[in-house]
Amino acid sequence: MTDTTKTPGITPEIVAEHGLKPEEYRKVLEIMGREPNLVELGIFSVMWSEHCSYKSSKVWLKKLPTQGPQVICGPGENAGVVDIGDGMAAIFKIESHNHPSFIEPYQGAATGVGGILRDVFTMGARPIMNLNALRFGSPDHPKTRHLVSGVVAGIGGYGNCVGIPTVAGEVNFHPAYNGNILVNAMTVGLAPADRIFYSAAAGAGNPVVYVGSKTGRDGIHGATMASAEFGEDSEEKRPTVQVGDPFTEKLLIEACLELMATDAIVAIQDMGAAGLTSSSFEMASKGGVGVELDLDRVPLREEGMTPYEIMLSESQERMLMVIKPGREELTRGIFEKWDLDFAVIGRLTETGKMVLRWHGEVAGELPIDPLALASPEYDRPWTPTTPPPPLDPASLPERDPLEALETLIGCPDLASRRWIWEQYDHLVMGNTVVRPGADAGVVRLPAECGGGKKGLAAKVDCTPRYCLADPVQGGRQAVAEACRNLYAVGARPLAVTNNLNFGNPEKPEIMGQLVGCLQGMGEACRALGAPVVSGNVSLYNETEGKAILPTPTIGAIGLVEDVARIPGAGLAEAGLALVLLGR
Amino acid sequence: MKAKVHVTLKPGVLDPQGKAIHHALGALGFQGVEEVRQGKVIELELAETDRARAEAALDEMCRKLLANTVIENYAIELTD
Amino acid sequence: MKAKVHVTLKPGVLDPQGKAIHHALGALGFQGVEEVRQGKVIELELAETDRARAEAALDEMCRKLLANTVIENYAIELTD
Amino acid sequence: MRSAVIVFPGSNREMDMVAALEQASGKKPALVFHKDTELPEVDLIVLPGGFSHGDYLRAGAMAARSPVMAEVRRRAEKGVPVLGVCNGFQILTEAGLLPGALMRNASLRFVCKNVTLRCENAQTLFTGAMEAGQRMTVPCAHMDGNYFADADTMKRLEDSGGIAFRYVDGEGRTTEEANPNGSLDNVAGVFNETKTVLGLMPHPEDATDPLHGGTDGRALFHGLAEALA
Ligand SMILES: Nc1ncnc2c1ncn2[C@@H]1O[C@H](COP(=O)(O)OP(=O)(O)O)[C@@H](O)[C@H]1O
Repeated sequence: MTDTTKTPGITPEIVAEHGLKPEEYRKVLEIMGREPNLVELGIFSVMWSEHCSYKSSKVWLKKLPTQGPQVICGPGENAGVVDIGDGMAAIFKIESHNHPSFIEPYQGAATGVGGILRDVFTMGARPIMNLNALRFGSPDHPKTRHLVSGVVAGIGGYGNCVGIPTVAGEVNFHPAYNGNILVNAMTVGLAPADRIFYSAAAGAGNPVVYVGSKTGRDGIHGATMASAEFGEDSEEKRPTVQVGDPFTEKLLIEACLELMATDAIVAIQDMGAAGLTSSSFEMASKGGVGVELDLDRVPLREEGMTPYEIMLSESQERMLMVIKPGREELTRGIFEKWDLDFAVIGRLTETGKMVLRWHGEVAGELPIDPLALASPEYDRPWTPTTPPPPLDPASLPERDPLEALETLIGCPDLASRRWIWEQYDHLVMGNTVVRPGADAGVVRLPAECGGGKKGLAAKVDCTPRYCLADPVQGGRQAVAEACRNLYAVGARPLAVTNNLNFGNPEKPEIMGQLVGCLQGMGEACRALGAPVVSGNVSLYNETEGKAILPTPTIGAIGLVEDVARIPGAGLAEAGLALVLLGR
Repeated sequence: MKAKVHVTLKPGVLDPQGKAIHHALGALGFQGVEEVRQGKVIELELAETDRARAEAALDEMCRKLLANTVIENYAIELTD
Repeated sequence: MKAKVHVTLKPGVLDPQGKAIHHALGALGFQGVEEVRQGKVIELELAETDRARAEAALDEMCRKLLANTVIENYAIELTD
Repeated sequence: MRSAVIVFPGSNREMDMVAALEQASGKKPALVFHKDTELPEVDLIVLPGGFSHGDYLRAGAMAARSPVMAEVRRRAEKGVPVLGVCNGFQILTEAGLLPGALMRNASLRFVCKNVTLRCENAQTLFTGAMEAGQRMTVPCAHMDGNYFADADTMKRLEDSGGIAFRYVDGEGRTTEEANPNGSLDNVAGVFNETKTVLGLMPHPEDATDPLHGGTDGRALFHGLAEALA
């Protein structure tokens, strides 16, 4: 072993710094059968972080409805896939970038958009629309203005440059988010239903290929940070922030889609949180194979990087692929045409192990399945929320209805969002039929899908106040509202994705919110025939022990049969009757 | 008093602009360019005539607005 | 050899970024800022070791790419 | 009308442009990659919108120096019409094929919304299907659309019919509110001296289908198709 990996011994402090509990470290020792070196410990730490392992939520996520005749691929892959007819599939997912956006709003939000785009085009889809759900602190909190303008500029800066229309979203303000904003980004893409790409690696001997940008020291340990509660001094820690490069992402989309039109790819996965570690582990684990990586071949941006840094870097705009033997030159040609890095960095094996080589020596050797599958899973204690008794309307003060209406229209949660969506290119690609400002965004599907008549609608929704008061009702309501917004543009809901933003799950009342919201969400999804096909969990959203409002954001998509017949939201002329539906 | 504030990306932070310029110079046939980083200069004209006070004010401007200290370093130069 | 290229807007060319910074400084309570202009610095590392040849190459880079001479001036500084 | 649309790395409205050109001319335009040094024989060359090279350094700066632009320049000099929209306009000014420069929007923000344009010169092959003073509603979507040229250039443009479009309000007035980006004298598009090169910031190609919410952008493409048939 080289000096960089020969550590003087793993102390309890080093274990704690890596966010592993003592009992978790005991499991590490058990799996390894020896003391891990620092590289190996780093790998355990990111693989078992809440962010990558879903250790607190897994038990409950399993109860969500995920099946339906339209579902081609449910949760577990990079994104969910549903059939939209005519041989086409919609691929979509939502993802949070909450903590990075609080630390550096522009880059945090921008790289959030970049990450969710990669999740979708990894599966073979061309992204066709973006959405975003944002929660900020009180409008008069000294930080809010800076955070709002940075986040909005970052989302626009990335999505506009890549050239994907941002067609809908949602923004709320509440003091509970003063120290912990939420930035949830969603992407919807389109692919031929029989050309979906998955992440399970296969074929011992097959080359493992790295493409995209070079690896730098970006966001090392970002994944563990995203799972740790914020302390007052978090601004001082100033972790290495990742900077997004939307131009490279655009090239990466074009190059990947070009390669996907050939038969070269066996498996593909983007390098998201925990970069090379989680992408290679997940691919190998899903395919039941081993992998050997030659870290000397990883394209590096900086000199003097260590195996630890290479494995844990969160540099953006990178992908990992397993390709068929003999397709190396074809692949290289496509990536070089688009001026992107390309390197064969390893190969698959039959050993069930991950072996990392560095300067001719072994820098780390870990069993794949025990590590990936035996990540901790907790059935954490929880206490249900007791909903408050319903308000008696008679107990409310009398108010002049017109005045009340004015107050409502002027309040930050209901005021026009035009100033936000005018900063997003919502028209690029030329297919936007319903722009932001309506109930849901709608884009027209290409002619080969329904002769140019069909459209895809999408919206994100959640009302955290309701979820706080009554998590079960709040969970139901989020799904119902998202679907109502689809109905309002003439779309039939197909499926949903969800982003579970909650506080510290080790507190029973927070865990109770999570459990309640998931129960309500599941019920509503079943009732409306819209299964959950993908999602993301963001826990530990707390500052100084105070949690955000429970915020299970729902992203729903639906099919419009005829885009020419979408009802408008405006009141078209005087004299028409207004009808109130529902109860 | 005139001042210049130089804002540069911290070492190790990705500089997409520098990278693209580097690439474009290569495509234009310029050989031997080894690295390119892009930064900003903000030139200010201040009413303040006391150097120490000007520097203190500029430092505060940098921390509050001119530089994004999460990813950028800044340097202040009084030019007269 | 290291070099810095300073690119500034020509006098008389409106500078939206400088104007916005000026405005924001005022809003943050900074008094006595009379003018603000924003420019770019491009830092390059060159394989060239001869100063005259480096300067000539940089001048060409500026004219061909780094500056838009319709609106910008440039200045070259060799830093070692 | 045979046309070619140039694809730079980072172009993102090339397909919007292809659709509009095909609708007007009945012919599929050729897509030409920026690394190509040869262009097919065409009647019209189009530089589409997007963020070529990420708009890093300056919008359009790097694309203007790409291999294919040498050939575009040769064709333009021979009189082949060239249209640049949004990023295409920025590339044309950076390449010196159009006067002036496009700077950061005065708001420093990206702006995507409908704007109203007024046709300032209907005597060109681009504007043959329009009338002088005609108003059109089309979307814009850009970060660097703030047109600037020095006083002499502005006067020359004004005197020679070099200004193609201006941003106006619903009554046709060049107000500040109607100007989305701070452009000098509300200029939205300009011609070269021979009126064979046109650059404009807004996107007529995204206003050619009733589903876009309006079809005012068709006039440009139909006029071109007729003039170049
Ligand atoms: N962050 C955002 N990005 C893009 N569009 C947004 C954003 N926030 C709100 N919108 C748009 O503004 C409009 C109003 O949003 P919202 O208040 O959620 O609508 P509703 O409550 O009527 O469903 C919608 O068209 C929505 O898509």
